[in-house]
Amino acid sequence: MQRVEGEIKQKAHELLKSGVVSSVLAWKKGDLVYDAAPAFFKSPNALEDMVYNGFCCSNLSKYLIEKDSENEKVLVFLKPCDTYSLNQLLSNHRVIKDKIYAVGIGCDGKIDIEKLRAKGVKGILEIEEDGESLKIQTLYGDETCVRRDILLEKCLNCKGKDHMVYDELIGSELSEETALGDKFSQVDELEKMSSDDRFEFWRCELSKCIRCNACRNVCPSCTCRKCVFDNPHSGVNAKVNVTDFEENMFHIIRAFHVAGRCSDCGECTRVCPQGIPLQLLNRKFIKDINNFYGDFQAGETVESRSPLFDYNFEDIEPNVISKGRGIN
Amino acid sequence: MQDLVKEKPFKPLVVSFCCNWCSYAGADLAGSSRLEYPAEVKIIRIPCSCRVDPLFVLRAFQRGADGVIINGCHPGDCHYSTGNYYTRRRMAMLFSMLDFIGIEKERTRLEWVSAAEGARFASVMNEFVGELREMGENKRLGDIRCKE
Amino acid sequence: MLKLPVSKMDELFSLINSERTLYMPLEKNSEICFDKWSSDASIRLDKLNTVKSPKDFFFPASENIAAFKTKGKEIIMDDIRSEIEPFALFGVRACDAESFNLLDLIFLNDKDFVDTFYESRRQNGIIITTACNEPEETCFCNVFNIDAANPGGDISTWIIDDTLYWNSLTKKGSGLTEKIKKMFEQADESEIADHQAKISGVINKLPFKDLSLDGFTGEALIEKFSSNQWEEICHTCLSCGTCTFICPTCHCYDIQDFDTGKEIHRIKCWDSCMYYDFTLMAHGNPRTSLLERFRQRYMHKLVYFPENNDGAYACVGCGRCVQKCPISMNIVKVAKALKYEGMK
Amino acid sequence: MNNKEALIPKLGIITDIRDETPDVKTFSVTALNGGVVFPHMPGQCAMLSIPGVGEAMFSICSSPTNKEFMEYSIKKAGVLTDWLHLAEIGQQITVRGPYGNAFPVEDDLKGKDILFIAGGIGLAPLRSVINYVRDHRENYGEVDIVYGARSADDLVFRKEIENEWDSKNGVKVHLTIDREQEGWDGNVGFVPGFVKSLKFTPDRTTLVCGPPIMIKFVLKTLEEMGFDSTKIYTTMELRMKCGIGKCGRCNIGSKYVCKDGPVFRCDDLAKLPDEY
Repeated sequence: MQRVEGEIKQKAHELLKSGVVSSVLAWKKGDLVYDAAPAFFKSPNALEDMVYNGFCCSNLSKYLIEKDSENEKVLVFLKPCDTYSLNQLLSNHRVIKDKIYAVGIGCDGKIDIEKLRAKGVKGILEIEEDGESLKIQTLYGDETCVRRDILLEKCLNCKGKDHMVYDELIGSELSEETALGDKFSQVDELEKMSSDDRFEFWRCELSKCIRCNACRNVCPSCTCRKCVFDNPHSGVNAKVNVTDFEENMFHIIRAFHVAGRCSDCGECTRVCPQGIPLQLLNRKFIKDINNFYGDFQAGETVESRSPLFDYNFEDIEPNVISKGRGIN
Repeated sequence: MQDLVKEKPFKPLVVSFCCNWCSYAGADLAGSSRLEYPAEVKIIRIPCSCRVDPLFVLRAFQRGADGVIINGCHPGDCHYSTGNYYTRRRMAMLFSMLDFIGIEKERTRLEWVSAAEGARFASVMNEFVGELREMGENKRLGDIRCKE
Repeated sequence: MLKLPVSKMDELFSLINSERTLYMPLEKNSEICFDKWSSDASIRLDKLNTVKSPKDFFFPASENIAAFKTKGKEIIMDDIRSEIEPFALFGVRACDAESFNLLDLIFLNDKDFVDTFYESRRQNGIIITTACNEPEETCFCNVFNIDAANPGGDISTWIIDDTLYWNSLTKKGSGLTEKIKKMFEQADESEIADHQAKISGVINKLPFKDLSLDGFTGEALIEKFSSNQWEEICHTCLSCGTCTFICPTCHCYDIQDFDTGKEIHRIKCWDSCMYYDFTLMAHGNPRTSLLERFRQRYMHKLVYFPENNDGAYACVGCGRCVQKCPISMNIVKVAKALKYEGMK
Repeated sequence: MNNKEALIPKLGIITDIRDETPDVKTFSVTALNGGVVFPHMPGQCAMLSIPGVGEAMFSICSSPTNKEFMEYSIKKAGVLTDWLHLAEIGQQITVRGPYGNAFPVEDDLKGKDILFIAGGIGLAPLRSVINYVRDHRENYGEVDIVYGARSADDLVFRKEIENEWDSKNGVKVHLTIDREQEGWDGNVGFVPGFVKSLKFTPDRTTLVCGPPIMIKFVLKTLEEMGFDSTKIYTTMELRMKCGIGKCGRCNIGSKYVCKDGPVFRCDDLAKLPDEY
């Protein structure tokens, strides 16, 4: 990983200095071992603070939206799954490819610090990645942990090590598919539950929502200039969820508005401060799209057309669903 | 004494979105043909079934609807050629999601009713209201503030 | 000072609960937050900070402040205020307890405009704090002279091995203690000294313990405001409201009307200065850019608030934003980036 | 209900509506049983609302000497103001206030020669002061009012200006409009230039209100003319929700417009960040 970081820095340095790009979008070292933050670097000197490690989990393609209005070219480093988002943005014309120099970088799964905390590890000072195991130094003694156990939810259902769009690749040999199995397994499980149990499950989860909008704002498919939830004339622009209905509505609509464009990057689940498995809502849509209209992976190609902007004469009738025949 | 006072029969409130070019005329025909359908069906005229935003459906439930039905032109007959095909996909997605969240799926429906099908309009409404009557009140997707 | 074996804590909770509704950190739906205690609840006093701060017990995320009915040109205003039942919060950390004092500065200090909704909750709530046995790496309460080993509130407690130590700090606290006194034995303050020293030892090893806010004063307002550091640090902010809503000291609110079809509820609810519509007016917006909104939040906490409140910062170092910001931007990074602006 | 709670409004009733210009109307409001809803000082504001439509801050443009009713001159600009423009006499309305500080009519302004400079709807907040000064004429020196608008039709309170203010009690009014217009024989030109041409002596205490861009240029002109910024007052407006300095949105630096303002002395304003 350190070798890759070195190569990435070198590439950034080279392109900034030669003027091919005017800024670099990558991760900046924080104060703690795990708090690397996405950042734009504008001068070669600033690159000293750049990092790439197991905690650089943000999907940087979100920041490319509307960058096209600026008269500059941005170098961006994208992990394999992030390239799906970029492709999706390109196909929606929210990003212009000419303004971007995309370097695909290898990824062997990113670590979820919350999962580590949930294991009862407190006062995390240092984390050393040693192959499959992690050595953790804390204020209260040393701990070890199996890397796979604390990978981010999105990495457990890795879409693979191939980059969908790039100008150049660095360290792609590092990539390792970490997928543990079927990404729809949790959706399947919920579908098998009774309607009452499912309702109960989602009430428990969605009632935790504090309506911080992090899931919406981080989503690389949420690209409207003005969101319906921010429009005072839409009638649904509440600042906080006052009732159960508002909790349900916000999350149904949030997921619906990106259905067919969601590449399942899992950022929504990652950023939720309350740990709501929001990705499940998006995956339900993905699963339905696959079932009803044929397999589709958003962002696989730039040319692909979102299934919800398309139709077939023989499409399934919604009543088949509402009358409870023939799905699942 | 109290036992003798009969409970009021449940009258489900239904919001029926009707396409201007077909089912709205269908509803009209049902009326002028003196076909009966429940008065609790509230019709909202829309330019095309495709105009129905999923938020409309949710808002209807919020404001106390017990069921929402969207009526459009038969596939192939859309006034705007293809609007109803998109509706079909969208609503399939939405209904499936509502089911996934645990909202009774029988509360939502999409029907194709042409301008000539007054009888069909009335029978679809009767059937839908009948089903809802058996299911009872919408408790899962209403807004508590809009109740009482 | 009083003490009680930890094994009798359930009995204590049940007794307190019979006096007033008791809330404490509980695990529910895989979330740990302050909730109503019951004998079968899963108590999580080991969790340092709940994700949501307990500020919503005094300043709820939303509350109805008035209801109106309209009839033609007539407006009928309904009295919808309900009595607040007495309650107690157990297991509040030193930082969160201090945050209530900061909220008091906003909602209670201006005698002409006391927020009576807040006031009545504050009057009816008793805060029982618990010392932090295991501070996290994200904690920096010491920067604001808050002592995690010696928390404030109405009553402070320490859980040391098998013993709970209990010390009333205010009249309100003594009032409650008086009613449940029979459960306790007398203890001496020296019994907790070693434990306090141990906590202080950990605090001395925290990564942010040396964070300095020197220079964040009204005198440097213009320099800090016009710093070119802002652009760099705000650039990747998502302008979500996570930091605002989990922050124990953020107190900005919105007033909105909701038409239920029968009446109109006037709702006072949390708002975030990170949102575009926060300052939006019919004729325009004085803060159109992300930079201006981002700057507002931190300037408010680190410069404007202390200028208006005798130097008190609107931060208690609880570390929630350090843990939860989706992009790992936080007040520590901002304070460090702006440290030298306007410094003489 | 606790009547001390600042966020709970009182009820008022619209007793009169006057058209001032095509997009400005003046509303007279009284308490339900007559009289003003609450006493105020010139420059202070009140929160008006129609439940379900919106709540917004408006300056009270009637003078405190008027104990019968309060007046608000409101320009059609957003959701609430559009609604109010369609309202009829007898409409009830919720009112809370008074909020903010006032022009120092009882101290700094007393005994001084006063210059009022206003543009467009900016005359509304000053009207309260002007009428207060006229009602206590003996306490103040010379009074000049410079007022400009886009066109003659956009001059608010025109009847009052011509019939009651101008050339009475030693009050002089100087009107200007932005562009030539048929039937207008007064000055044509923007307010800052007009102020300059009138050659006021810089010992005047000045009260300025108008669109932000006008205020900016007027202040520059006054500075050039040698006016002392400690004797210039202006009044600000930003988005407000609570009106009591708590909701956190109307601040300029550490000052809240609703509580520390809306009236600011220009030297104080200069010390604040330029974010308004």
